[in-house]
Amino acid sequence: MAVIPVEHGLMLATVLFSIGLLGLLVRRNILYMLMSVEIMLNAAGLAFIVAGARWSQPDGQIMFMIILTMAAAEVAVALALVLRFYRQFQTLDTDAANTMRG
Amino acid sequence: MNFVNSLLWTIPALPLAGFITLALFGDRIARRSVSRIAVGTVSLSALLALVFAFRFVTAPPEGQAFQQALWSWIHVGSFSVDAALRLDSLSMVMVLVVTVIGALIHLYSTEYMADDESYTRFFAYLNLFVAAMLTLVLADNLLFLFLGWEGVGLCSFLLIGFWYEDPKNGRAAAKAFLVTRIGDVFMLIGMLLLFWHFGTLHIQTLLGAVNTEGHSWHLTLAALLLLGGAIGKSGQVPLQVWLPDAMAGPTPVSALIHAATMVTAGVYLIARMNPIFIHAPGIQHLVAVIGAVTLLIAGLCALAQRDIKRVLAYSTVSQIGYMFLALGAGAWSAAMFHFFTHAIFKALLFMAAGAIIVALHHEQDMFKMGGLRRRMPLVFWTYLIGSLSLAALPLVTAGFYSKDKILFEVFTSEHGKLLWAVGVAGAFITALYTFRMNFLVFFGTQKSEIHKGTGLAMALPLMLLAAGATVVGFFELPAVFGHFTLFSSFIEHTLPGTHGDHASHSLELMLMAVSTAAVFAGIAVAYFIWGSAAKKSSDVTKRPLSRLLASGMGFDWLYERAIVSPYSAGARANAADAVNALYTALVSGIEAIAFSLARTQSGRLRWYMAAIAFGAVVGILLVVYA
Amino acid sequence: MNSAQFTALAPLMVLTVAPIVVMLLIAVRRRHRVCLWATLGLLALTLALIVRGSGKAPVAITGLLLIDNFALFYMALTVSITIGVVLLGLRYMAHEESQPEEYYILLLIAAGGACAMAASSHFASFYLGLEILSVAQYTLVSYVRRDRRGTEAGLKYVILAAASAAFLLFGMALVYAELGTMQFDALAHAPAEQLQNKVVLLGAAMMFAAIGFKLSIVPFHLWTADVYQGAPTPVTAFIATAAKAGVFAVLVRYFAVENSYVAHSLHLFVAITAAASMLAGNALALVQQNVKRLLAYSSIAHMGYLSVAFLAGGQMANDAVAVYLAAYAAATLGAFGVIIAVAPHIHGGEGMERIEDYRGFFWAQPFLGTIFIISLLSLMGIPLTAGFLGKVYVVIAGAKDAHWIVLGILALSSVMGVVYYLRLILLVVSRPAVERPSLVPINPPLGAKSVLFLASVVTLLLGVYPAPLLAITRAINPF
Amino acid sequence: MILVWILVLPAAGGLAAYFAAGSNWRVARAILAASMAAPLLLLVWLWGRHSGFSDASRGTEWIGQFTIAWIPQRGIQFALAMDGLALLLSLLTCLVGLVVALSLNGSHKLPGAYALLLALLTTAMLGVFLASDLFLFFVSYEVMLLPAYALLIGWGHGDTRRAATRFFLFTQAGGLLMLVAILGLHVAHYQATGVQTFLYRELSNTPLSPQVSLLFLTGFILAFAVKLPLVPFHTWQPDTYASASAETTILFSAVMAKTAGYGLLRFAVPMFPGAAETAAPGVMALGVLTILYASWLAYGQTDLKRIVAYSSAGHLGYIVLGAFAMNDIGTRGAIVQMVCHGLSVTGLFIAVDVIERRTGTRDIEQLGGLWKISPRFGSLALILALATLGLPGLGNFVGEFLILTGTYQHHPLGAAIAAFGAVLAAAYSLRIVQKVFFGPPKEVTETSDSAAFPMTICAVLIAALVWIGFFPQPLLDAARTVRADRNEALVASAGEQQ
Repeated sequence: MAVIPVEHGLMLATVLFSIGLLGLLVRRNILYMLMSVEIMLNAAGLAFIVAGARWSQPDGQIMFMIILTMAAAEVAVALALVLRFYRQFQTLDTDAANTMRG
Repeated sequence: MNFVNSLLWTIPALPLAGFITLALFGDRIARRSVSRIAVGTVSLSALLALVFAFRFVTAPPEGQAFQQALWSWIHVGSFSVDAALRLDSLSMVMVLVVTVIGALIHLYSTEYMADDESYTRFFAYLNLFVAAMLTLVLADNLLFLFLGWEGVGLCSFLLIGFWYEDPKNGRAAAKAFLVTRIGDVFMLIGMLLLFWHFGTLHIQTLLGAVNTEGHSWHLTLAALLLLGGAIGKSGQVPLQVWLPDAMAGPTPVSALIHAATMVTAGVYLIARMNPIFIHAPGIQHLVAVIGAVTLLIAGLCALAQRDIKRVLAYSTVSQIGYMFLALGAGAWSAAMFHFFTHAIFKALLFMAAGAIIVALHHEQDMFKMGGLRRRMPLVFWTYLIGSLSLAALPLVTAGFYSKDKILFEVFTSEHGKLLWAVGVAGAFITALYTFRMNFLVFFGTQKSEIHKGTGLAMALPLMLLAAGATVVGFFELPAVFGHFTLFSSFIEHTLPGTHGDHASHSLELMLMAVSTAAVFAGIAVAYFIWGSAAKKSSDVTKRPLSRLLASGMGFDWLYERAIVSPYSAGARANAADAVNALYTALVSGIEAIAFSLARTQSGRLRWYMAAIAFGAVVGILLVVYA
Repeated sequence: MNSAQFTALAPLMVLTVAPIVVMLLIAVRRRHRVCLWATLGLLALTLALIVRGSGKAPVAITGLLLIDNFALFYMALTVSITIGVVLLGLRYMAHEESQPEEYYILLLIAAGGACAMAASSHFASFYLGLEILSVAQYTLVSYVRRDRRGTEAGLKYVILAAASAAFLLFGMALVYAELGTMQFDALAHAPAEQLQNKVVLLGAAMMFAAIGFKLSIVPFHLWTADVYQGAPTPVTAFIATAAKAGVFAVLVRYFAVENSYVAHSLHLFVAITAAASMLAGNALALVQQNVKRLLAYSSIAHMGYLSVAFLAGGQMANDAVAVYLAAYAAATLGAFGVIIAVAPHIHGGEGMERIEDYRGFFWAQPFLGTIFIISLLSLMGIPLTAGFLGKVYVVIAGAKDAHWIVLGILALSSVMGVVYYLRLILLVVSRPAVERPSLVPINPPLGAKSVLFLASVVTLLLGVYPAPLLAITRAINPF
Repeated sequence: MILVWILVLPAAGGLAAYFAAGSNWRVARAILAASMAAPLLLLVWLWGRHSGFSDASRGTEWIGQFTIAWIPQRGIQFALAMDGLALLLSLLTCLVGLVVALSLNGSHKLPGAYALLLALLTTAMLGVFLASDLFLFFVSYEVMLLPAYALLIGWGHGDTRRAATRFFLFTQAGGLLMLVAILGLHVAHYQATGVQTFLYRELSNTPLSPQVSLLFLTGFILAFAVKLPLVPFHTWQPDTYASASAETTILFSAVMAKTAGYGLLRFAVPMFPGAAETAAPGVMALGVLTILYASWLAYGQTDLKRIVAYSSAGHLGYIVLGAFAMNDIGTRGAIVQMVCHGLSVTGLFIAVDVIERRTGTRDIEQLGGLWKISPRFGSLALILALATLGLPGLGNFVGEFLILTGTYQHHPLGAAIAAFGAVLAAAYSLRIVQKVFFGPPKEVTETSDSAAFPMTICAVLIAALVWIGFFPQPLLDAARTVRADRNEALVASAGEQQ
């Protein structure tokens, strides 16, 4: 099995991270934004796995699992809020959520 | 005997005590007691001064000066100044004039001011003035002298503005104070310079050091600065503008302060500090030039005045110009002699004028007077004696001897010819305006009613001074008339001697003849213009030249435009303080920034995220690449 | 696990069990009072255990947690603040929400997260603590169901916090990839040669950006005002104080190490963000009319001041951060406590949010007004209040390495701070022109009153005689 | 310990007065006055007991000291110390405090709180003068602001808010910069010697690079420039004085402004002698600018209080000159100037208050002819105006003259320009006299010559000024700082090296 160089893995993670970030910046729909965040988190997770692989340690994979768990918790809360947001604002457009400013 | 010497301090202290008594308890003292206290203290001082003068001649003190240290005033490190008195022959002359003429004027005032409601206040100020003036002339160091110097300025301010209800008087008073203060500041700076250069303000030590050091630019600068103080106080060009306005005060004040004593403080200062001027020949020459210019300008201005007191005021300026001329020419004793005679005849003129003014119910316009010769004979004769002395009528008047001494010594000094010519021209003008005044006031037809006669308290000083205006001239006779030098040999204990003594008698006679001719010419011209009744009423003030002269050659106009108006208008315009704008701008700038920052708080999630991304990128760049 | 470790870990364990206990209590019977007392009791127990644990410290528990006096101090601070928030908010929450009981669960979870973070010595424990804190906070922010602003604030917070967590994680991953360990220690003491390819620095910068978000440092601050405004006020008080303490604990311990190459590389970034925070925070507060937003902006400025302390590193940073945080927490609790106390009574429960509402407040509510003024004076940094001491320590820390420009900005931006605090104080003490709703007499519950009183006493005591607290800060020095 | 009593007594008296005021106002005032008089007497006693002043050979020494630890972790001590400078200014503080206490008449709202705040302000100012620990100094300096601000807001008239806020902001801005300088110095000292301290005697020996030294000095100077105030940091002052109540204005102008002069003489110049020499031309230029500009502004005002406010700024400009003259003459001149200005400005503001109470206005355009109505009052006011314009024979002249003399040594041009301030001062002083007292009497609400009590106070102040004018030596002997001599020695040796 050919070893994937660390640099390549990190590069991929970086690209993924950037895609997620870009999605966050350009999307207005709250669901897509949540998805973008997930991509960013997973990019970080990927980076951990790559790093762990480099040092032949399980720590990277453990971190990935922790990330998955916390992301799930986060998404659970976020989706609940999305529901409430939709009920109260009748939209999923985050730009509508600007009642507080200044 | 030492006991008498130790009484030196009482000469200024007596009038001061009078002032304090009147100031603190004035409203509980009867008018009679007020005048007793006021006149009494000054007379006592005069008496003491005479005693000292007598002792000075009979038993000359060590070092030709009485000295007395009073108390230690300011000692800080190397700076050390005591309150101490020193009475030498120069001071002696001043003290005598101040106390004796002061006493006479006090006496005169008891009648002149009799009806004034602020009688006590008047005498309090007058006493304070005498005390301050005596401090000025007796001080043995410059700072103590400055105390008296400012003190007399204060009294001058208070007395010019004595009738404070008329804002005009208040303005005149403030003007006098401010203009002289400009000079005072120069003098103050001069003192600072002298202190740091010589390490002392004690006059004798200082002058000793000056003589040792000789010529240096420090001395030139110091002389210039002291001259600044002197011209302010003595009303010389270009700071002469305050003196004519100072006539707003009661007439005795004009006589005492603005003719006889205070205004000559500048002369005293220069004479006192003579080594500095001697070692700064350029500045000494400047003194002479200022004197010459002043005497000419002031004399011309006097020609066009309508107010009798303003004529006398300009005449005072002009006569002090002679003294400056003399100082500048190195004729120290001549200057002091002219001061001496001038004090007498000018006080006389002012008091006589005061008598007229009172009699005419405070009418001062000469064109509304006339023909008073018969109705007020005493005043007429004394006034005439004073006028003749002022115009320097040969042989019989004091003014002749003093002025002639000045002109002679100016002529014989270096570069003195032109200055002498100016002096002679001045003599002509003096005679002209003096007799213009006499003809207008005493001759012709009477135009105003006389309300009040002249009482004893006013008449007595007039007569005494009239006598003086004739007699004192003989204290000092020129070489051609016997060379009697009582005054100059007395004063030359202190002041350097003159240089013109060995000039030929024929030159002296010739010069005398020229100036005599000028005087007579002046009187004659005055007679032709104002002597005949027909022309007397013609008012010349309408012509442009007359207007220029009447307004004092436009100095007031110039200062008003160039300094006073910009200053006060600027201050009023800037009352809200332009610096505030700086902070207002700062505040609005910050607020503008704050509001634009507040706009970044748009409430939009994507924008917030963008900011975070931006921050992260910047952070990464800073951390990784910086 | 030996007994020393157990003793040291006991507070955290109690804090972890506490939410479950309360949850079970609610399951048995939904009673506000019972939950309240249970929460207070558990928090008090935690505090007691923290004090007891200080005898056994320092104890390392696996590679993840390091419980020493330093960690215990920040845990104690967090728990004390939580107790304060509970007591201050009880009437408010009961008034705002028909079912306030779960609020206590969430608070306990958040406190637990913050404490875990304070004790963390490993990326994993730090991340876990941070996320536990954050997730609880999202919920707390939008706890009041009918409140649209709460929803909006919660939603923003969740997205941004998650994204910043992604930054944190990615940074951690990069560091791990390079150093091969996730111990903070290894990062803090990474030698310069290990940083040749800059990946570690890149990771550290990303981590710092994420932490900056948590601390609301400019330019990661934009969420702050919206969340402070939208959240229920007791929650705001919690976010403003307790949530910052844990983060600062990690920062001081691992990023303020003297002679650390990583910390050194961060200096410029920290200095610039600190200056920006001080200026922008104060400027924003200057033109703000809403009290909660105003305090939010002012907290941004305060975080900027704290970052200056951070620049010094070493014991000075430790002292300065501990003193400043304690002072800031006391004053902020006092200020928010007053806002919380009046809310259920005014405007039908909406509270007083505009600063204009506070006109004449002092004369109507002398007690609350006094507390308010003392708190604001402390935030302003007036001598003889805790805030001044904090500022002194911060400046001393900044002076250590001659950061004169930053200190100059600190001084001048503080003047901007004076403007708005003073404006507020002036309103509070001025005589009201007309009768206003804020003038009805308000009598907060005894618990809230005593918390407010205590906050003010602490504020003044720290200002007048701070020697005891300073002795503690010396004792907790981790370096 | 006696210093602690001096410091605490006014505050304690204020507190007692606060509680007494509820039942009996007269008792409260008596308590307050006693609490000011007691430290005053203590100070006089200390002065009399201390023989070192007139003995030049003994040099300067501390009259009293008191030290206990305050915040030991940073070497902060509650340290008080008194030398001649501190003694004189404390004396001035208590005297002015007493005047203020006596002139209270209970007509203010909340008289108890008013008295308490005045007392607290007094104590804070005494703290400034007595502190020998820089931290304590700074705390006192800043704490002054609180009662001052409360007095402005609660008892001022007109646009108090704006004025008070400006006052607070300006002072805070300067103060914070000074705080940075103090703490920076503390840290530098710690780094150099390993000793943590705020005692300024220790700190003044800190080795510093010229740049850092100049930086710290700038911090100090800015703080004092605001408080004094110097142009262009003066804009808070006229508004503040104009809107404050009479008693507050007196305390502000007579004493609080002096804290800045004190700071310059005590800390700024002696602690950074080298930097002070570098900064001297610039700072003195500001001083001269202040003298001239403030006097000019005073001439354009119509509100009496604003005139006096600007005049006050103009006179305090001299203090900067004295402080930076870097010689004994200048330093002591500045001290005398502070004392005399304190006395004369107290009198002036009392006079302004009397005028305002009796005529209902402070606008000089509406006033006139008061001399006619009350010649005694007119005389007193006239003398105060003369003191302002620096007439010899009154104390202010001694101060100003010595300052100019001291300044002339190294900066002749500066001294010469500053001397012309005397002309400008005369211009506005005489303008007041002319507009208010001279001229025909105008309508006034009350015409009786009844302001006996304030006039008595003015008379006492004038007597003191005259006494100082003629016999300033005791004051001059006392007007020495423990630092002043060292400083002069330093400058002298620097001069020799050149």
